[in-house]
Amino acid sequence: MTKPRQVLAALVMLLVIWQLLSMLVNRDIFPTPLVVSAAFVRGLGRDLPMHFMASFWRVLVSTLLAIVIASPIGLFLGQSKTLNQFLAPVIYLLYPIPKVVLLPVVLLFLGIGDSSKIFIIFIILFFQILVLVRDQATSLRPELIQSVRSLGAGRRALFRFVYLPASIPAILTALRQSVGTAVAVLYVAELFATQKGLGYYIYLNGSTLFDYPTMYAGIVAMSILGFGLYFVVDWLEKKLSPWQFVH
Amino acid sequence: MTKPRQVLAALVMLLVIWQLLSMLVNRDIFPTPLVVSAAFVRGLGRDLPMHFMASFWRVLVSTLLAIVIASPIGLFLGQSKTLNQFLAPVIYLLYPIPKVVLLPVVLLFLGIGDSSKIFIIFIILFFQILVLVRDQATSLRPELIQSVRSLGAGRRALFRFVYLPASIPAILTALRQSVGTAVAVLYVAELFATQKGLGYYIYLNGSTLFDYPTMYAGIVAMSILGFGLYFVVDWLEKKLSPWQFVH
Amino acid sequence: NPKPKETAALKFAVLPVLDSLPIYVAEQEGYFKKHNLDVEIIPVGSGPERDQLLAADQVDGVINEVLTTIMNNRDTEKIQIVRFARAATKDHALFSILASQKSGITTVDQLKGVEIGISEGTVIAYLTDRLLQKEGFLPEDIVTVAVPKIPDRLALISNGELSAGTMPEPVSSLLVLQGATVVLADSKYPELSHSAISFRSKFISSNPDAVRNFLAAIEEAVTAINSNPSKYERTLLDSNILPAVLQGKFEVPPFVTASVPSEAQFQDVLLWAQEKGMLTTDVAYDRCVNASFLP
Amino acid sequence: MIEVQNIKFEYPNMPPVFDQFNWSVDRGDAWSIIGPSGCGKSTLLYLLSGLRLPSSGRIAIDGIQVTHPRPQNGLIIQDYGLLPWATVRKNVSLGLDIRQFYGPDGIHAPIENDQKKMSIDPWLDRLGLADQANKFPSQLSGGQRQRTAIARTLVLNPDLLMMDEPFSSLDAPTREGLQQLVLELWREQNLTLLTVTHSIEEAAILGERILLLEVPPNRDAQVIENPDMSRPGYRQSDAYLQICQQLRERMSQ
Amino acid sequence: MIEVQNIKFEYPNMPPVFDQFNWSVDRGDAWSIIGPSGCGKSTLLYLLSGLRLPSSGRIAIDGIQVTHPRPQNGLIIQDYGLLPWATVRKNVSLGLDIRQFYGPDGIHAPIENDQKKMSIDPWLDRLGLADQANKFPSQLSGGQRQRTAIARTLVLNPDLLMMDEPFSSLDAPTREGLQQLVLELWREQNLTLLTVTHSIEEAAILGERILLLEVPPNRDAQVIENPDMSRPGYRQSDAYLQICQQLRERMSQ
Ligand SMILES: Nc1ncnc2c1ncn2[C@@H]1O[C@H](COP(=O)(O)OP(=O)(O)OP(=O)(O)O)[C@@H](O)[C@H]1O
Ligand SMILES: Nc1ncnc2c1ncn2[C@@H]1O[C@H](COP(=O)(O)OP(=O)(O)OP(=O)(O)O)[C@@H](O)[C@H]1O
Ligand SMILES: [Mg+2]
Ligand SMILES: [Mg+2]
Repeated sequence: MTKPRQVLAALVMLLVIWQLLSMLVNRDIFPTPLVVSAAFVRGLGRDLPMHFMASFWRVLVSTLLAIVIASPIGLFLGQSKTLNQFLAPVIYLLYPIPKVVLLPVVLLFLGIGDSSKIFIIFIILFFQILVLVRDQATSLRPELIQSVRSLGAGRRALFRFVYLPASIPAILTALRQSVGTAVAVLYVAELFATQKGLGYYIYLNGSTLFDYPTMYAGIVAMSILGFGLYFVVDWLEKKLSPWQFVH
Repeated sequence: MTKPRQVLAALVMLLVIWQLLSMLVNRDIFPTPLVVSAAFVRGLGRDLPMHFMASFWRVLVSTLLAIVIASPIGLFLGQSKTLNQFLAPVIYLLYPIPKVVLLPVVLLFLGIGDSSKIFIIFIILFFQILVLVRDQATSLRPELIQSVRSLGAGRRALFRFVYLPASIPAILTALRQSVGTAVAVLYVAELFATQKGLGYYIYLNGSTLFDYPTMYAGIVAMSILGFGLYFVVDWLEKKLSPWQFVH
Repeated sequence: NPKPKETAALKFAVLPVLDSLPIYVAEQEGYFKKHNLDVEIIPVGSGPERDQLLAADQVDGVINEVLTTIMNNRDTEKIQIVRFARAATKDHALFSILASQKSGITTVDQLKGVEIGISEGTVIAYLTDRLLQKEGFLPEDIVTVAVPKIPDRLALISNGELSAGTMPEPVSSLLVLQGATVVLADSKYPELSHSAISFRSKFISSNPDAVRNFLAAIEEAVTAINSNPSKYERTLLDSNILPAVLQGKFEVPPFVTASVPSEAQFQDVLLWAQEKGMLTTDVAYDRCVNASFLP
Repeated sequence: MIEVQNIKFEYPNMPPVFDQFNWSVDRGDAWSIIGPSGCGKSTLLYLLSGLRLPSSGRIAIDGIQVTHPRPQNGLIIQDYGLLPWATVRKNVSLGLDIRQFYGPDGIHAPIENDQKKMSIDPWLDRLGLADQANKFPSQLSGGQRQRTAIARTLVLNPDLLMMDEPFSSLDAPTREGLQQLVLELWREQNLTLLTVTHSIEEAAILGERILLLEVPPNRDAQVIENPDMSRPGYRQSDAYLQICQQLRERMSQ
Repeated sequence: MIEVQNIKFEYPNMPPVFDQFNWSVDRGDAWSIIGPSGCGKSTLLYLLSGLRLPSSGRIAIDGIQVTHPRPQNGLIIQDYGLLPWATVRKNVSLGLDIRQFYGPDGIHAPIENDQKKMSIDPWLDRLGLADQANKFPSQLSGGQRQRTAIARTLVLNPDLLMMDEPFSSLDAPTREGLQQLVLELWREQNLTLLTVTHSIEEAAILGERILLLEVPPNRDAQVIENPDMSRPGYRQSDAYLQICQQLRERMSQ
C-alpha cells in the first residue's frame, strides 16, 4: 500500500523536523541528522550490521512465537464465553506486571543466552496480542457464525473456517503493533549478558561512552529494522486478506 | 462480564501456580505468595497506598491523554487513504524507537516533574493505539459508509456518525492494552527524580534494599491497579457499546 | 548575628549507594542551611539515569567516578570533579570480586578464564581488570560478561549461573551473607578505587560560592560521620540505602576527607579506557578535576 | 431532472456494466427499473447518487453534474446499510442528525429535538416499527430491517427517491400498503421516483415508465411505457395484466 | 420427521414469539411458511436447525431431540451469512470443506479434491455463478449473493431443506427456474422442504401445506392444505388462483 514516493516524502519531512528540533535544542544529546548520518555510515563500516542482525533475529523469533502462541489462545477465549470469563481476570492480573522485573527469575530457568532475551520480548508481546485478538474474535457477527454452524460446523470447524480467517486482520494489526513494540523493547532485553544487538549498542554508546551521534545511529538502525518488518506485514496483508482490498 | 466468582477462581489458580513455582525455584528472589502477602499487608500500613496513588494518577492521565489524542488521529488515517499513505511510513519509522532513550530530550522540554513521566508513558501508548484504531477504521464495511454518505453525510459527519462509533470497540481494546502497558511501563518511567510510585517502590526494594517480599508486594499492587482499571474499561464497554451484548 | 547572605539553590542527584551518605547527613544536620545552601536532593535509580538528568541540565551536581567524568568530557568540558565522594581503604572495600557458592572458587587464581559478571565500560569493569592484573593475570585470563543491572547480577551469582561477579558494597556484604566468597577486594589496592562529587562546569562558573559552600558542608558531614559512624546507620536505613537484612551487621565505613583524585589515579583510568577502545583522544586532568573548591 | 449521457462504468478488472449508456428522467416521473440479477440495477442507482462515478460520460441532476451525494436524494440500498450500533430510532433519525450536526449552513436549518421527534415518530408508526424503536438492527427480523431503511429515507422528505428492491422482504399486505404510501407521496409531493424491483407486478404498479436492463454491457435504454399506471383501479385493470405479460415475455427472452 | 411439541421461545426481555406451539412435518413433505413481517418465521427455522433452543418444550427430528445443527440439514438464512473473506467458489465449497476437515468420522467420508470440484462446478453453472466464481461477496450483486447461498446449501445434498426467503432478490425468470429446480429435487430425492416466503404465489407453488404464522405469540399452527400443488400445470390451474386468493384474504385479516 505504501509507495516509494510517500516513503521518501515522509522521510524528508521527518528529517526536516528532526533538524529543526535539534537546532532548537542545540545540545550534543540531540545531534542533527547530518551528524548522525555520518556516524551511521561509519557504523555501517564497522559493527552496526552485526548488531542489526542480532536484533533482527531476536525480534523475528520472539514476534513469531508470540503471534503463533497468543493468537490461537486469543481466538479460543473470544470463542468461548466461559473460558474467557475465567481467564480474563488472569490476563488482567498478569498484563500490568512489568516483565523486566521478573528477569532474574527468567534467568534462573533460561540462563543468560538468547532464549531469555527472546522470552522477555515474547512475554511482553504475548499479552498485547492476546487482548487484541480476543476482543476481535468476541465481536464477530453472529449471523456468520450461525450460518456456518448450520452447515454442520462444530467447534473445531468454526475455529478453522470462521474465527481464524475473521481474525486475520486483527492478527495483522497485532503483528504491526508487535513489530514496533518488540524493537522498542530490545532496549531493555538486550542489556544483559550480550555484546550484540541494537539495544546493547544504544545503551553502550549512550550510557557508557556518551557518544550520542553513534547512539542515534543505533536508534536509526532500530527505526529501519522496524520499518522493514512493517513492509513484510503490509505484504502479508495483501496475501492473506485480499478481500479487504477489492471494494 | 467478569463476575466475582470467576475472579476468585482465577485468583486462587494464580496463587497456587505461584506457590508451586516459587517452591520449585526455592530462592529468595521469588518468594511465596504467603510471604508476599505479609509484606503487602505491612506495606499497606506504611507507604504502599501513597505509591499506589501516585502511580494511579500517572497511569490515568497518560492513558486518557493517549486515547484522546491517538484515537482521532487513527480514525482520520483510517478514513483517508492519502493521509495514511503519507503518514504510515512516519508511524512505522517512529514506533520502533525505544522512547526511554529520548528521555534527556524530553527532560529538556518538560523538566523532571510528573509531566515528563506522564509524557513517556503517553508516547509509548500513543503508537500502539494509533495503529490499532487506524487498522480498525480501515476495515470498515463499505456498505455502511455508502449508505450514510447517501444520507448527505460529508467527511465530518461520516467521522462523527460512522467512523467514531464503529471504532468504539477498537478504542476499548486499545484502552485495555494501554492500561496493561501503562502500568508495566511505570517501571521505566518512575526511575528518575521521584520517590513516589510503584515503579520506584519496586526498583528500590528490588535493586537497592533487596527486600524481595516487599518488591513483590509492589508488583501485586501494580497487578491490582491494572486489574481495577480493566473493570472500569469493561464497565465502559457496557455503557458505550450495548449493541455488542444483545445477540 | 551577621545578616545571612543570599541562599543559593542547587539540585544534587544521589544514587542509592553508600557514597551518598554525607549528602544526607549534611541535609539532616542542617549543614547545607548553615552554609546558605538550598539543596534539592534528586534520587535516581542508577548511573545511566543520573547521566541522562545531567545531560538535560536537570541537576547541578552528582556522585560519579573518574571514568564517567572522562567520558562526559571527551569532547568538551561538561563536568568537573571537585572532591572524592568515597575512597577505598585498607580496611574498607568499595568493590569486591565475589565467587558464587556453587562455583567452589575461593582463590584468585581460580578466576583465570572464569566468566565474571560486570557492568561494561564502568568503574566496575575498570576495577575488575586492574585488580586482576595486579594479581598477575594476563589480558586473556580475564573473561567478563556484561550484566549491567545489579539485581540481575546478584540473582545470577547466587544461583550459580554466573561463577563470579564484581559487586559494590553493600551488595557484596549481602552476597556474603548468602554464602558467596569474596575472592578479591579493592581494599587490597585502595588507590584504584574511589568515587567522586562532580558539578556541571557551567554551574561551577556561575555559582563558585555555592560549590565551595557545598564542599564545606560535606566536610562537616564527613567529620560528623567519621567521629561517630554508628550514629548514622539510622540515616542509611532512612534514606533507603542499606538493606534491612544488613541492619546491625553493617559497619559504616570512614569517609575520605577533603581531597581529589590524583593525576596518577586519573591517568590510569584514562589509559584503561584507551586500552578498551572507549576513547582515542587524550583528556586532560585539568579538564576533569578541579581541586580549587576544597575547604 | 436526471440526464445520463454516454456513461461508461466498469468495476476494476471487469467488463463494463454500462457502455455509452444514455437515459433521462423528468421531474415528477415514476420509473421502475427491472432486469435479470447482476445486470447493473444497483450500480445505476449508485451512479445516480454519486456514490460511484462513471469512468466516462456525464450524469447531471437538475443540470448539476453528480460528483457526490446530493442532500435532497433519498436512497434505499439493497442491503439497507443500517448502523449496527444504533437503535431503530437512532437509525431512522440519522439523516436528521447529520443535518443538525452540520448546523445552519444556508441549506439546512438546524433541527430542534422536538421537531425531530415529531418527524420521526409518525414514520415509525406508519411502518409498524413503534414497538421495535429501541432494538438494535441485529435484533430485528429481515422485514423490520427493511422497513427501518425505508423510514430512514422517507423521514428526510427527499425530492428524488431511489429504492433498491425496497419491499422484497415484506409480506403481501405490508408490501401493498407501502406501495400505496409511496404512490401517495409521489402524487402529493411531486416526487421523482425510481424503483428497482424484481417483481414484475411491482414494476407495473410503481412505474409510469419501465427501464429494462439486460445482461451487461448495457448500451441502449429499453423503455416500456405504462401510462395507465396512475389511473384509479389500475391493479384490477386489463392494462396492468397486459404490461405484466409484456414484461414477462421480454424478460424471458 | 419433525415434531414440535409445546415449545415456548422468547428473545431476552421480549414477549414470547412461540408459546405452547405444536406442529409436525412428515418426511417428504413440502411446506411453505408465510406470515407478516416479524411474526417468527426465521425464528422457527433457527429453532428447527438447532441454532436457537426453545426455553421449554421439545423439537425432535427423526425422533432425536434437536440440540445442535444436524449435518443433513440444509439451511439458507435470510441474510445469507456468506463469509466475506472467501470467494464465491470457496463459499460454495464451505460445507464440503467442513466435512473434509472433520475427516473420516464414521458419518462423512473424506472428500477428494476432484470430487469436490465435480460437485461444485455444476452447481455454480446451474445458478449462473460460473463467471463470478472468483469474486468476493462484497463484489457481488444482491441476487448473486443469494444464489451463492443457495448453491452452498444445495451442494451438500441435504435431506431436509429449509429456505428463508430464498428467491426474494431474484428476477422472475430466475426465480421460476429455481422454484422448478427445488421442486425437482424434492420429487426426485424425497427431500423434506420448508420454504419461508413473503410471496403468496411462491407459497402456493412450493407448499403442499402452508403454515400461516401470525403476530406473536404464535400458539396454534394454522395450516392450509394445498394438495393440488404437485399436479402438472398447477401454475395455470384454478386451484392455484383459489389458494392464492384464500391466502391473501387470511393474511389481510
Ligand atoms: N436477536 C433478537 N433479539 C430480540 N428480538 C428479536 C431478535 N431476533 C428477532 N427478534 C424479534 O422476534 C420477532 C420475530 O423475528 P423473526 O426474525 O423470526 O421474524 P420473521 O417472521 O422472520 O420476519 P421477517 O419476515 O420480517 O423476516 C420479531 O419481532 C423480531 O423483532
Ligand atoms: N464491487 C464490485 N466489484 C466487482 N464487480 C461488482 C461489484 N459490485 C457489483 N459487481 C458486478 O457488477 C454487476 C452488476 O451488479 P449490480 O449490483 O448492479 O447488479 P443488480 O442489477 O443490482 O443485481 P441484483 O438484482 O442481483 O441485485 C454484477 O455482475 C456484479 O457481479
Ligand atoms: Mg442489486
Ligand atoms: Mg425473517
